[in-house]
Amino acid sequence: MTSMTGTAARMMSGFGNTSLGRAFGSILGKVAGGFLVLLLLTAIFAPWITPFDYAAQNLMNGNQPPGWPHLLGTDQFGRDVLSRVIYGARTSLSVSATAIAISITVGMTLGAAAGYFGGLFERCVMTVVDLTWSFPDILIALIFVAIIGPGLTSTTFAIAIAYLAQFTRLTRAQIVRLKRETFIEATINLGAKPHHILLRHLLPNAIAPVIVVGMLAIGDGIVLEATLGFFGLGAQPPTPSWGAMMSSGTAQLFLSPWVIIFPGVVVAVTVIMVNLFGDELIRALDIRDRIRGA
Amino acid sequence: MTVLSVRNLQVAFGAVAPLSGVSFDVAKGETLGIVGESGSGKSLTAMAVMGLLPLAGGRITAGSITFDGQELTTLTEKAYRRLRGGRIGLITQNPMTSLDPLQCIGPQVDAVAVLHLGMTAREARARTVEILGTLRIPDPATICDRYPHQMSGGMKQRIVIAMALAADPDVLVADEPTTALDVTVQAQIIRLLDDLVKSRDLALILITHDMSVVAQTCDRVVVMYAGRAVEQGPVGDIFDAPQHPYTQALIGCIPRGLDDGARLTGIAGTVPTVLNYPPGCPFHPRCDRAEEVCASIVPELEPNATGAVACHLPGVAP
Amino acid sequence: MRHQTMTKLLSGTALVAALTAFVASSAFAQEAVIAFDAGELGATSYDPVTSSNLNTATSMIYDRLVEQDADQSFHPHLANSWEEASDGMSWTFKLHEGVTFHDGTAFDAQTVADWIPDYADTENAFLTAAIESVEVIDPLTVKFVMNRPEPNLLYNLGSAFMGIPSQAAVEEMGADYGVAGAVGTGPFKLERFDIGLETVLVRNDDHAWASDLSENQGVAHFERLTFREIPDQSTAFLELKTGGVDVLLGIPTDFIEVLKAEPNVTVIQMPGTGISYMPINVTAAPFDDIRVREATGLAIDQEAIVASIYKGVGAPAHNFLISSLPEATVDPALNVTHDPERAGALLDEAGWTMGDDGVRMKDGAPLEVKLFTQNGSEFTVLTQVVQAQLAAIGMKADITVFDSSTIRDEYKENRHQLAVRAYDWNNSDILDWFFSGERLGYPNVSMWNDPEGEQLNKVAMEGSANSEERIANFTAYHEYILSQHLMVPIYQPTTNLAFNADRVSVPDPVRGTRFRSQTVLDMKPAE
Amino acid sequence: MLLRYVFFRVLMLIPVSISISVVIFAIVHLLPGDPVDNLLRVGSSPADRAALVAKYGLDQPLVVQYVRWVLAMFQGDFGEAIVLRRPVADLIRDNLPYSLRLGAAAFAFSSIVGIALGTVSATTRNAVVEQFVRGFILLGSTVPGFWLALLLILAFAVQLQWFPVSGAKGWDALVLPVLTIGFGGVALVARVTRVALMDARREDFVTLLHAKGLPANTILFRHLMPHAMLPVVTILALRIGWILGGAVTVEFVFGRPGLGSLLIRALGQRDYPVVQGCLLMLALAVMLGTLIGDVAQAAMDPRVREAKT
Repeated sequence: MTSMTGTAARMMSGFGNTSLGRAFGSILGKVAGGFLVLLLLTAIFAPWITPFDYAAQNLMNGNQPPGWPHLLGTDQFGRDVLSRVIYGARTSLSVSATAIAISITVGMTLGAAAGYFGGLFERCVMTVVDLTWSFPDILIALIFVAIIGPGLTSTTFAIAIAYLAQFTRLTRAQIVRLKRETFIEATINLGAKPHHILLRHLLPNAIAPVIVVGMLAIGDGIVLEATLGFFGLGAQPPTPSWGAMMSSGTAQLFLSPWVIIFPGVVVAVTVIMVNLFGDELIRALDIRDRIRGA
Repeated sequence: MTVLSVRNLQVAFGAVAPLSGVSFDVAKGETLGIVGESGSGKSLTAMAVMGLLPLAGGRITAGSITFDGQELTTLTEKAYRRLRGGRIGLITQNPMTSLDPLQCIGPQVDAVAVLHLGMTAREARARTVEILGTLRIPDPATICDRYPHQMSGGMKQRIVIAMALAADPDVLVADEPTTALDVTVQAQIIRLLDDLVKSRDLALILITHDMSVVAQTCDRVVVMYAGRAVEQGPVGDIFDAPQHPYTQALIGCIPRGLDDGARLTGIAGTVPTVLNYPPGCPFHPRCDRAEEVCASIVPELEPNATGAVACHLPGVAP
Repeated sequence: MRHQTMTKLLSGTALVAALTAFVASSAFAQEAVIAFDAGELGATSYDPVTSSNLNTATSMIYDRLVEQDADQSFHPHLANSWEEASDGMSWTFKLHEGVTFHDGTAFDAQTVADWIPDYADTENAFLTAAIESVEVIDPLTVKFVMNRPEPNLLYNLGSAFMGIPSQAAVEEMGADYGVAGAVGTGPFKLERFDIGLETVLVRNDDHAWASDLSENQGVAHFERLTFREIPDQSTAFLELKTGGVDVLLGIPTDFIEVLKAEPNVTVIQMPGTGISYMPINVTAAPFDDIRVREATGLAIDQEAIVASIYKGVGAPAHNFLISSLPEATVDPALNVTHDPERAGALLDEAGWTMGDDGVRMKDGAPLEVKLFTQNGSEFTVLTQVVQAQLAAIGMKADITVFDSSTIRDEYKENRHQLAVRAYDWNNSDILDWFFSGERLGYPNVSMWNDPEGEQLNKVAMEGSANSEERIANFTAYHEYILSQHLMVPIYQPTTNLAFNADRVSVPDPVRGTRFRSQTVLDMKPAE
Repeated sequence: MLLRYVFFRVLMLIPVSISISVVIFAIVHLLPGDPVDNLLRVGSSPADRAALVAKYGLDQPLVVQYVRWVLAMFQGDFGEAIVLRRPVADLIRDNLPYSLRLGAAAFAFSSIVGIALGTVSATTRNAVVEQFVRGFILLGSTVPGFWLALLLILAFAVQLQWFPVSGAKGWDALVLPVLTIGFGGVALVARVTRVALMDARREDFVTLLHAKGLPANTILFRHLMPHAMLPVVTILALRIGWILGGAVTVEFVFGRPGLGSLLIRALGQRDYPVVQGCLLMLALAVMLGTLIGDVAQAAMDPRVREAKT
């Protein structure tokens, strides 16, 4: 939870209130932003707002269709689907957001270094990055989880690695572009040290597009977590995650579709909202040109 | 004889009207200068004449443009297309980016003659080579197979001019044709345009921010400020006895002796943007002559002896 | 409400499907499409001698010397009769007369003599390890000379890995045998094998040597069988529903309910050949205390599990062997049954007292254990119920889900405490496999190495001269294992198949230990 | 000049391939577990196990195993699958055609439809059409493949019965898998095309093209599309790895063989030679894709051509 709110806070502080305000400005932005804020609050306060214990089984009350008191029905263990969907928000969002935060941090470092220093170093980094970028993310994630073992931590790292290339490419493109700009040339000519130039001048200028792309990638991360869940990896039972719920036994789809459909719909809606808000943010920040650079 | 005439032109982008009340005529063999700082609406005027405002999302809301007796503002896009490139040519500001970088020079120029003169590819190429030759481009036949990025800015601007001339137009609109070029090249291009006007009996609308260029080449001039024509008339009269304080300021900025096209940095204050045009005379916040009336009533363009001026308090500077 | 709409929607479609199926069945009545059990997908060869993974279609191509029935009894097939020497050191088989391979070559005693040595140096060598040599007595009589008594010989001979291939074909095709072609004496011939996709078999019109497990002693009723590989259960179900597949093998328990709701689908349940269970690592505290192990077993409510998550399909398991094996009949006191009160008492006795939060404590440490399992809902569903039942006696179990290869590494590294596993094997030698001190870690997940156990193992594995002795010895070994509380038996699944009754009919009950050629011979196109 | 560039790039593949082979070998042997347990069946003894380990050389130091693998590969021998018991080359040969067929069809589908949709949405003045395409693009990147596959089966195979539920025989069995993969692909290509076209339209030279009096369609197809295709080609070329190996879930749901399924099966059983062979193949395909992408860029853009030669 801390990691997730932390990420959110970092994302918010990345750009001024005005641009964020502008992203909220349009109707679409308002709807999407409102939804995401609500979702975030739901995730943070999940333990207090779930109507039932997400793990409490009642085998004799399994596969109940939506109704009262189980608004979204129960799964085959008799667990409350609504409570699990709410709690799942916590798992899915924190895994995806943490993964993307790691991905951004490492990707920006690599990309900035590659873009700044250039030469053989850049060539090596970019070859590796392009290779991972071209490799199916699901394969990368599956192999990685197989190597370091199951669990949410490894899922997080697997997603982080799968999306690393994106941020490295983006940051590098930003740095290469900025390096050509006059004020940086001037600073270099004045004899400033490389790390100083990178940290003080280049990175702050490159950060906004990376953050926005990162926000969009959180949506992809949620989908990848769901796909890992399809292979039975990811959140360890009985901890609910949307992905794990969506793939909890295919027979469920025909027996008690609500167990699978509700988390699926929540994933779809969340990813759409993330994308809409990201688009609005891009518009508000006017950084489309820079995002395209990678 | 007047070939193109603009009357009381008004342009709007959505609810904002960045251009209003612009009128001028241009005749064959004549060069009309439109001068002003960036943001004054001079490029918009060019776009309006070319019928290209919809590309940028703008439209003409009032006034008329007549070309060769034909009303252009009500013309269909298809009919307009026949004029564009055919009878009215455009030269844009930045030759670096005004050619398609993925195509060779030849076909880009050829297309005009093929389209407007109905030539075959072979004929069009011969014409291209000929025109490039007249523009003093060395080895024109080989140039046709080169790509834009392989050429210098001045050379590219000549190719843009060649494209504008390819269909033998009556009017040439040149939007800051020299701004992006080296000083020495600037002079060459201006001289070239000047020659073309004379040799081909062209009507040239030369849009610039550079009063010295105007003084050098134009027959008549329109001075624009914040989307309005503030003064116009024959170049000699305007330079000898500018009536509008803005014109006076512009002329005052020309460095004496050195013909290097100094930027208009000499006027205090900033050009208002289209979103915050001041009420009354748009120049009044920067005008040392301004009185109460200037802040409330927009001055109309009033004809005088040889031209017209839009000022409540016109007159030669003390 | 939602559920009902869904069902209505589906049954409307089923009508359409049934109509389509009806039209189709009159045109292609002589063909049937069978989907493999998801557990036997990915076979890369039809060579029984060298393969490590064979599917059901293998049993259609090859015949075996003997067949085993669901009650574990053995029946003649290519061998009409057999005799075991009283000391167990030799076996004599009388072979069926007039049997020919698909390539026209004859099956006789020499075939058997040439075939058995082929197993040497393969991954399947253990099947024939006890056979010293094979002697041809006459063209229809063959004698296996043993290097030790092997009461399990018939079981091995009935295995799919001991289908008998044509020696001529094996020689001719060399390394390509099993992929480019496969030649046996079975009721069907291999026509095409698209690895990972499907296998097409055509009828062997010469086949007249069915075992007595089939009613039909002649050729098969179907001219053509297509076996398809469909990994996803919902896809397989939808194929059956839409008429793309006629028979589904190996349906997971949770799909039975779905299938039974379909009007044209009939489900057959066969006695299963495996057990789901929870091994306990006896070397990992707190399970080094036998009282804690016993309490763990008493926590599991097998009956409730069968009734709830398995909807009454299959049977509770109270000891380690499937109930059709004679060795499964043990002293009733040793069977593991649900008794949470006694579990609580045992834990109290062992020093684990109930804490305020429902987790037991001892010396300030809570009773928290690791519960491992494999990915796949057949494991994770059961494991979550087990977790809840353990919580009821004050044991907090944390689940970790591994893939099947990684989890073996965890066992070998002795990082586990409890695990939920399953095995599929219809012979009591499974006890040796999972509890022999020679295989600590994996497969001996219980990490149990006990002198008395090893002694009983040795007697059961090698000290039995005949079947009766073997049963007695294995029962004793089994009972001792149960007394040590090394694992908790949970569930005996059934083996299920479903078929489209508009297209085909499958005899119920299915004879044999699983769906194989003996059943396919009796399978008919629907009237 | 282009030829020299291609030659240079191909030459570069050699050191890269060797480094990749090291990485792949390391990754595969970092995986916990080993293949031998998957060969053992009830009744085999620990001695049998040791014999198998020795037979496949798994008791040798990793360096020795690596060198053996690479040396064999130089002789065109990908090795013998341990669990799947076939030559790795045969297994790849059996599975590759399915991946190629699906991949090529999905590639064609997502390129054609994606470019068309992207173009329509970038050029249309109709807000409804634009919003529809935008919604489609969003949805395409939102729905996990296994879900989409099931939904398509329920709609087109169960309800409408237009296509078979699963399998890989005949063109009609290809439609739903292609749609499943293509949906995401179309979204990606349409998004890139749309943005690239809108960017191209803002370029200065476009004003001049209009000023030449060229019809809008000529400008779009003769001048704007070539520009818009530059990023599209790059993206598509980089997706070759996805097309060959990324169809795992689709192959699973539709019961299709393929490289992705082979890889996942082998990975699950720790069938080292197969995993190594498949990964190496995929890596080579990816590098080839990058190469094709770069060459295509150079062929399409004279500036790139010059910068690189």
